Amino acid sequence: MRRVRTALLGVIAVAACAGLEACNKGQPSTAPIKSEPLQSGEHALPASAASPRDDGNWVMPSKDYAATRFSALNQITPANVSKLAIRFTFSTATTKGYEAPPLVVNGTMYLITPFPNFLYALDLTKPGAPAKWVFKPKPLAASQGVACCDVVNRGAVYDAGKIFFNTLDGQTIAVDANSGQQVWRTQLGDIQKGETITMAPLVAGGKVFVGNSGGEMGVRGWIAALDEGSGKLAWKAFNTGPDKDVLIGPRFKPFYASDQGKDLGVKTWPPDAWKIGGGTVWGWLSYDPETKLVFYGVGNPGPWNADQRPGDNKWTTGVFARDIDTGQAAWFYQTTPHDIFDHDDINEIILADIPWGNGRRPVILRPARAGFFYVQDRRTGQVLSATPYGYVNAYRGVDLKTGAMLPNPDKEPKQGRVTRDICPAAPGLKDWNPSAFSPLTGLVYIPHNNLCMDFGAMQANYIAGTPYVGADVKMYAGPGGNRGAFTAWDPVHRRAVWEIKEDLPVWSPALATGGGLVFYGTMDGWFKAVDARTGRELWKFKAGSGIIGQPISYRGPDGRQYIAVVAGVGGWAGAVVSGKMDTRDPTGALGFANAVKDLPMKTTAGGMLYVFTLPR
Amino acid sequence: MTELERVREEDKKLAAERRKIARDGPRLSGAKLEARLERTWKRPRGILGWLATVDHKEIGRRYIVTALIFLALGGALALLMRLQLARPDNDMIGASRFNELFTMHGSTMMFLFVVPVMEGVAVYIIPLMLGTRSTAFPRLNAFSYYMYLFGGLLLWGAFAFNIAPDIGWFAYTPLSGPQFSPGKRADIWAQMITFTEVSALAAAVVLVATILKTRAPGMTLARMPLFAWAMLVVAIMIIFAMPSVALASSMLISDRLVGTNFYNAYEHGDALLWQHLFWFFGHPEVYIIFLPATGFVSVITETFCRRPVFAYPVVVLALISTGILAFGLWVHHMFATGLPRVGYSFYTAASMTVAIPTALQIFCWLATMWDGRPRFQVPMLYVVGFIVTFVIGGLTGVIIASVPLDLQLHDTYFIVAHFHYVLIGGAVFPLLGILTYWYPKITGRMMSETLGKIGFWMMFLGFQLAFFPMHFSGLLGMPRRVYTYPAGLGLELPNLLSTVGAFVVAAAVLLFVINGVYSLYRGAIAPPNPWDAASLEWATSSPPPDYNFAHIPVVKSRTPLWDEKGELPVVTGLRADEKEILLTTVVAAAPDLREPVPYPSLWPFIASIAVGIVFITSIFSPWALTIGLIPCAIALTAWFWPKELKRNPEPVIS
Amino acid sequence: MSSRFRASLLALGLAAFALAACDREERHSRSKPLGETIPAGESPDTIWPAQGSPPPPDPRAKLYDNNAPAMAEGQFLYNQMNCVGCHSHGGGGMGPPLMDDEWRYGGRIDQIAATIAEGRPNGMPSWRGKLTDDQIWKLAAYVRSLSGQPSKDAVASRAESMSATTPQTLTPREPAHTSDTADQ
Amino acid sequence: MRLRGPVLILPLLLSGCDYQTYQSIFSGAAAEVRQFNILFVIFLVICAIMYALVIAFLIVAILRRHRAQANVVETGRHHESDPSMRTGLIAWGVLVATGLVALAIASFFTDRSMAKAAASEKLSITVTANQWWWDVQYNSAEASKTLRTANELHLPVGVPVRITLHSNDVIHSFWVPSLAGKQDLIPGRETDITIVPRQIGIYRGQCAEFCGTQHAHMALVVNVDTYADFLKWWGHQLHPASAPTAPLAQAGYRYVTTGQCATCHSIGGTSAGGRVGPDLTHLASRRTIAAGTMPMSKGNLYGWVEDPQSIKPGSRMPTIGLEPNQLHAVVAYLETLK
Repeated sequence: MRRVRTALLGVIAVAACAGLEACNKGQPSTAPIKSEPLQSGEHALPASAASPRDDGNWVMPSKDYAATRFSALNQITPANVSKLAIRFTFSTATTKGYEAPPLVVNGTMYLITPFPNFLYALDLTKPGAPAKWVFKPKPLAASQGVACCDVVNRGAVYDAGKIFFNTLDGQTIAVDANSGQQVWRTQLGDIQKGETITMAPLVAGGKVFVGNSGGEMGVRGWIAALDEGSGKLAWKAFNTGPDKDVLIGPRFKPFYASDQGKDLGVKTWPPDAWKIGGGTVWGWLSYDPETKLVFYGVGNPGPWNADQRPGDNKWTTGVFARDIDTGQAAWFYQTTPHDIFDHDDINEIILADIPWGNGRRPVILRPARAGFFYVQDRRTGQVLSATPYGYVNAYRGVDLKTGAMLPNPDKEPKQGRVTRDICPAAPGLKDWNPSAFSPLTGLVYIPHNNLCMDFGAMQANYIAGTPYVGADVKMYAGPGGNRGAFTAWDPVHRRAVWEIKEDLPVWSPALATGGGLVFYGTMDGWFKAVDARTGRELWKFKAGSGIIGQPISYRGPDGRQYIAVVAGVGGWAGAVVSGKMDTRDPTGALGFANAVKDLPMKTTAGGMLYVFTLPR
Repeated sequence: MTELERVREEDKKLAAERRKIARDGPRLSGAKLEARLERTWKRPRGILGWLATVDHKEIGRRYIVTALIFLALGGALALLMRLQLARPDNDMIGASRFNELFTMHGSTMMFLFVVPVMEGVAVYIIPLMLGTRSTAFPRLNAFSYYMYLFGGLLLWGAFAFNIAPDIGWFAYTPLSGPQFSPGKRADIWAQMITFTEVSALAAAVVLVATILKTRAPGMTLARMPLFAWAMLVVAIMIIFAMPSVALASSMLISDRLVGTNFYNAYEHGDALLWQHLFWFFGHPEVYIIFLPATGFVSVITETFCRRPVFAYPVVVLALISTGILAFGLWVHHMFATGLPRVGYSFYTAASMTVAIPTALQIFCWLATMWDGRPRFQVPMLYVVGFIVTFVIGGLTGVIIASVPLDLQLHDTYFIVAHFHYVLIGGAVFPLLGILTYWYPKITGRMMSETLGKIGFWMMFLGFQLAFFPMHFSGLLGMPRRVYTYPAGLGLELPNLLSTVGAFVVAAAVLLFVINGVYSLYRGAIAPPNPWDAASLEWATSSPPPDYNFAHIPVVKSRTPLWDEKGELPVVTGLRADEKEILLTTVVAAAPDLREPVPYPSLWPFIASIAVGIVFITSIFSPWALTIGLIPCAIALTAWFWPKELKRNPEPVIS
Repeated sequence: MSSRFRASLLALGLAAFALAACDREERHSRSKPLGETIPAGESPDTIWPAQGSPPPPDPRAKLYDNNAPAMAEGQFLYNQMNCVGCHSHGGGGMGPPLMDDEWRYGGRIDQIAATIAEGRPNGMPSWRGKLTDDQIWKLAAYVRSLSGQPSKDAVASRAESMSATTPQTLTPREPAHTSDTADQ
Repeated sequence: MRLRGPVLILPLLLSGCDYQTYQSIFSGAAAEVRQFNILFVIFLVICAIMYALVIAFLIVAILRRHRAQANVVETGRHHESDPSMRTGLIAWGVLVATGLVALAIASFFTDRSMAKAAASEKLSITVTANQWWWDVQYNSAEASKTLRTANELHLPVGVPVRITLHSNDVIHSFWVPSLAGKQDLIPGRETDITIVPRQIGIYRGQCAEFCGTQHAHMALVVNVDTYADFLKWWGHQLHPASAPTAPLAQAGYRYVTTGQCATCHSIGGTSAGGRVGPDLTHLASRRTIAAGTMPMSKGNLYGWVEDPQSIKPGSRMPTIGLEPNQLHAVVAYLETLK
């Protein structure tokens, strides 16, 4: 019955937002659309400064500062991909959610595991890639008690001979890439307040950028810049509170009026609520060397029960652009003021130049969690277009004049009564798992889910170090019955070129290669290669556990192109398996258990590296 | 032998058979008839006989006695509550204990005393008043008493086991829901409701069938006594009101037992659903209590003013219109729940309108007194007390019918004063009057007049002392159901007066009971018609024999005993060797059918035990409904098992 | 005579035939805290070397275990003290599930109370000093009801919230095993 | 038409002693209650007249034949009643009907005018009822001016205020007799009430719908002040709690913000952020403790913090069993929360 009603609602939503200019040609078609590839002149290209030529290595999770996740190697092509075969495997001896990519630097592969965050160095020059050394940071065991959505780690970064990574108990560590000896270690987060760190750092301009996690624990979000050499704190910007804490000064020029004003980080919160108001930075950062601006998204305001925090709750669920050296904010855009559905806005930010008029305009492409694909001007944050890339009924659209997100009033949760059928659900139309952008096709390949939820708000009681949520949630498949999808999105014409329906939510990041292929994994363990232009599935491999890790492509010591991915189900979606949960409780794992009740039957926990290549 | 001869042969055999039947009439009358009837209608001796009785008089007596016991128990709780409320910030009784007390007091008085006692009096008197030997469905009548008894035992048993309900007699959700009433307290209350409303429905069906079908020949609807009219309207109201609370309490039990979401606001259930269903039953319930009392007042006024009640048709129409209007004004209990105000003004108007029929009835009683020659014996005193007290209650009722006034007065002691005025003033005073009036009919002895008068004045003055100050504690801002109140709000004096008054009322009730018990043994032997009344129940001896009337009387006017000075005309021909009553047509009461009357049987008792077990065990497990239904089915099948049908040779009496 | 004694005397006098008060419903609003705090480090069912035997059960167990008002209060505390954030309605999440029969640190009420008070290494916070003993024991009583341990007559069928697990009045009883198939 | 005078005498006469009417319905301190007084008097007068008629008819009916009581028992037909009685019945019926219609219309118009007053409110407050205390939130267009307090309201005189009513658990009823009629707080529903206080003063209200064990101790105090005092009060309440200076109070501060108290209570400017219990930022500036159970005083604070279960059994405030020195420290700190 629920499906029929949601379908009906979908139709109404489409009709309702037909009037608004903001939601234009409407929903992505369900069947893959066949269309010829776009000529290069017509489509977007990654920002040149932020995407240097591919040297065959993979030194940071996003591949480059423009977050393209595109490898130029083209030895593996749609023609020969069917013969792709496994080269070697390696078990990381952990069974939690593995969200990180393997890093490859000049013949050595580095693996950073979820808690207890081991760092392996594998020698790719020797057959079977034996481990050269293992670095064990030994994070506090108690930090597992304050990690809301599985004790994951989203990746390490290599720069100038050192490997930088974060541990769950809030430390940032630099390790010498060759010897595996610790260079420096800085304690940033405090687990007693509920802070953990799960994000992959960004290393740029001689600094290491790290943010905290704990939006569900009532922490106060911040981003810190550490000096790359010594690990000492260069600057630290909070995401709530007075302007001096948020490093907002004369340079700050937000495009829209609603973001302008003094001390909005205090004025848009009830008294003291901003001290426990969330706004964490646990997602992806991008850096534009040209304008020396670092871009990052800010997490959800706490608690989920929005009645307890009237006001716009600045600066949560929005995008900041900051100067890399001083940390001063250049601009900010709030995607969902007074967020009511836990739609953190921390998704990846792809720097690109799109054809505009007769020239090209520097923009950022953002498949945001609230369900809209944002194209915004990189210099000012102005929203050029915001188009839903999946089924959305929680919002009526984005008003381009004021930049405001127009909520759907009858989906607004009220304390004391369950609001039903909110789409997209709390994890959003796409959660943290980043998409890939191929300069060949100009398309953004979005691995996302298709979930709706029932949401019941209640009073949340703040006790430091314990969850500060105040909501009961139950998630279930959205319209169409498929819980996930893999969509190729054309940012210029603002429409889906093709889309593959997946039964389970697609929680793995995407990889695009120069050979015209796109790789992604499914939560029940299939590692798939599809044609970048047509979306036809060309090759797939059944891994031992669900895949939520970032696949990478690198040139091995023998000059051949290798594809590597680590299979270890977990994260928020896979907590049912990695957290050994009891699926009889639909509200488990903040409601995700109800959506993936069948996952424990389809995959077990694991943590195995798989490396593929073409046979000789 | 041709067909014709065979039929004629058969007729001859039938006529011979018919002649052999003993039948009351010229051939069999007087002492021989009464002995024969006595043998037919008496029930087996001993405990099993006691349990198997179907005699409406015995069941009526049990109803009245059980109800009076519950009145005493409920009254004792009231005294405890008044002791706790005598002084501000009193800690004599703890909060949760006090909540149990007022819940038990309210539930006992409303469900275990006042409705059953009215049904008990009706079940006892109506057959006698209508001139018939038994009620219709006598076994159902027995079943209804046992269900009532088990309901009372369940509630008071729980009180003994210290798991008494503490959620109020109205049990608003979500307080009575699974989260805020842990344990089985609220389930027991809800199951007591199931027991008492099954009992009330059964008794109502019995009364309707008896009133409509078994009246003495000639007693057309226009000649039926006003008490019978009152009970007819009440019975029909019960049939429409009780299912509403049955539905509400069953939904509460299923919410509490198997986690359905009828009243769970989160899952789009609604706390107000309970209030609507409960008060749709609740307001008719208070008229179910009041209308029998109007019947009592009509009977007493007629007898003691020595003339029929003035404007009989107006009183009957007033009864019927009160019965109908009562269903249209339940939302005046919910004026503070934030429903749309336009809707409220409709219910204000409805609540005002329902006062008109009652006002007319009061005028008619006063006119009867004006035109008659009133004798102020104890029952008549209670009628005067009724008029003085009830009209105050009625008028405060009109006051709180107005939305702006009710928003201030709702759930304060002003309301407690109002409903005690209309319930005690309106129902208990006439009840005490009618018990004194029909005491000689039930026991054959007169209650002492002096004790009665002292009792009346103690009751009347005690009542005013107890409940009039409550108007002021309400106006001074004292909410209902509080186990204590702070000093300094001016509530000290009214509460102290109420406590003293309560004890005076208790003494008056005690005096009435003493008078009742004393007169049982030492009361003067009652003459056949001690009050020189007009209705048929005084046409037989006191206490009446098992078969009530040797010959079924014929009625020619509204006041048969006054008009047929000498000998009541009778109709004969009912069998004496079989239990049989005469059914008459509904409107004209023309003789219609002979109805065999069921014999005493244990099955109603066994069926009520089986149903009782299902109800009680279904508090603890949903399987009780499935497994428990088997014994019920067996008991009911056995109960309705048809006796082998002897071909009845009786032609219809022409 | 303290007021509590006078009140119970009156109630007893009133209900002359009071039989065994049904302890399942006994409401003790603890005015005085009970005895010493929870013994530290009550170890779960384990090896008792040299024919040793487990210590006698804590005297408070029978006051809270299987007691309806205690479990109702425990349900309120479970939601308001944010246990629901990690264990949700028994299904688990950040914390292990509490509705199955596996109890890493023991499933008896005193063992659960010890776990709540002491905390456990892998992230269970220690509530000693943050909650009173009475509250900890009420929480432990409610936690046992998540896996259907107490009798069906004492548990609440649902809460006034979104319906989650099947009503506790219908969940089959799963005897607690002190076992640990999770790897931490 | 200030009719409060005569109406007040009625209760005075009967209850006789000196009493504070600050929870009485008649103190007429708000517009709505004045209209209530007028309507109540109209109803009272008309009902009293009808009652007098009935009693007069009764007395006459009793005395009329009583004197000429013939001792012989005279039975027989007596049905034809004189026609004047029949006209009396009709007249009585018409009189009752018109009286009731008049009252219904008066009530309808009073109700309408009260509803009209509700339309133009300037101040918005949200009251959330919990089992056995009131969580009060003053809403403001600018979020940082939102004020959370408990069990006590300050209202500016003459300014219509709209109170939005929620409940976190069972049905309660918000009732301040001197200011307005009661309105239920129902879980899952949003009801509201508008008050236009007319007279400066202190008024007491109480929960009027049975809500469980401590229904009797769920009171609230409403202070009606001048608009200037009201703004001064709101501004002061917005300040976080000032850090204590005395050593004993500082020990109390440490215990309160790290011990059991912080789990349920919140104190502005400290790490205590619990919402289960009332907000204590300016506890000492309130007039009562524990939702009107006891007036605010040092002794009562001691009694309440030391053993709340014996004062308000069944309340969610547990008896912690503090040692004497901790108790002194905690009470010393609570006293500083002015």
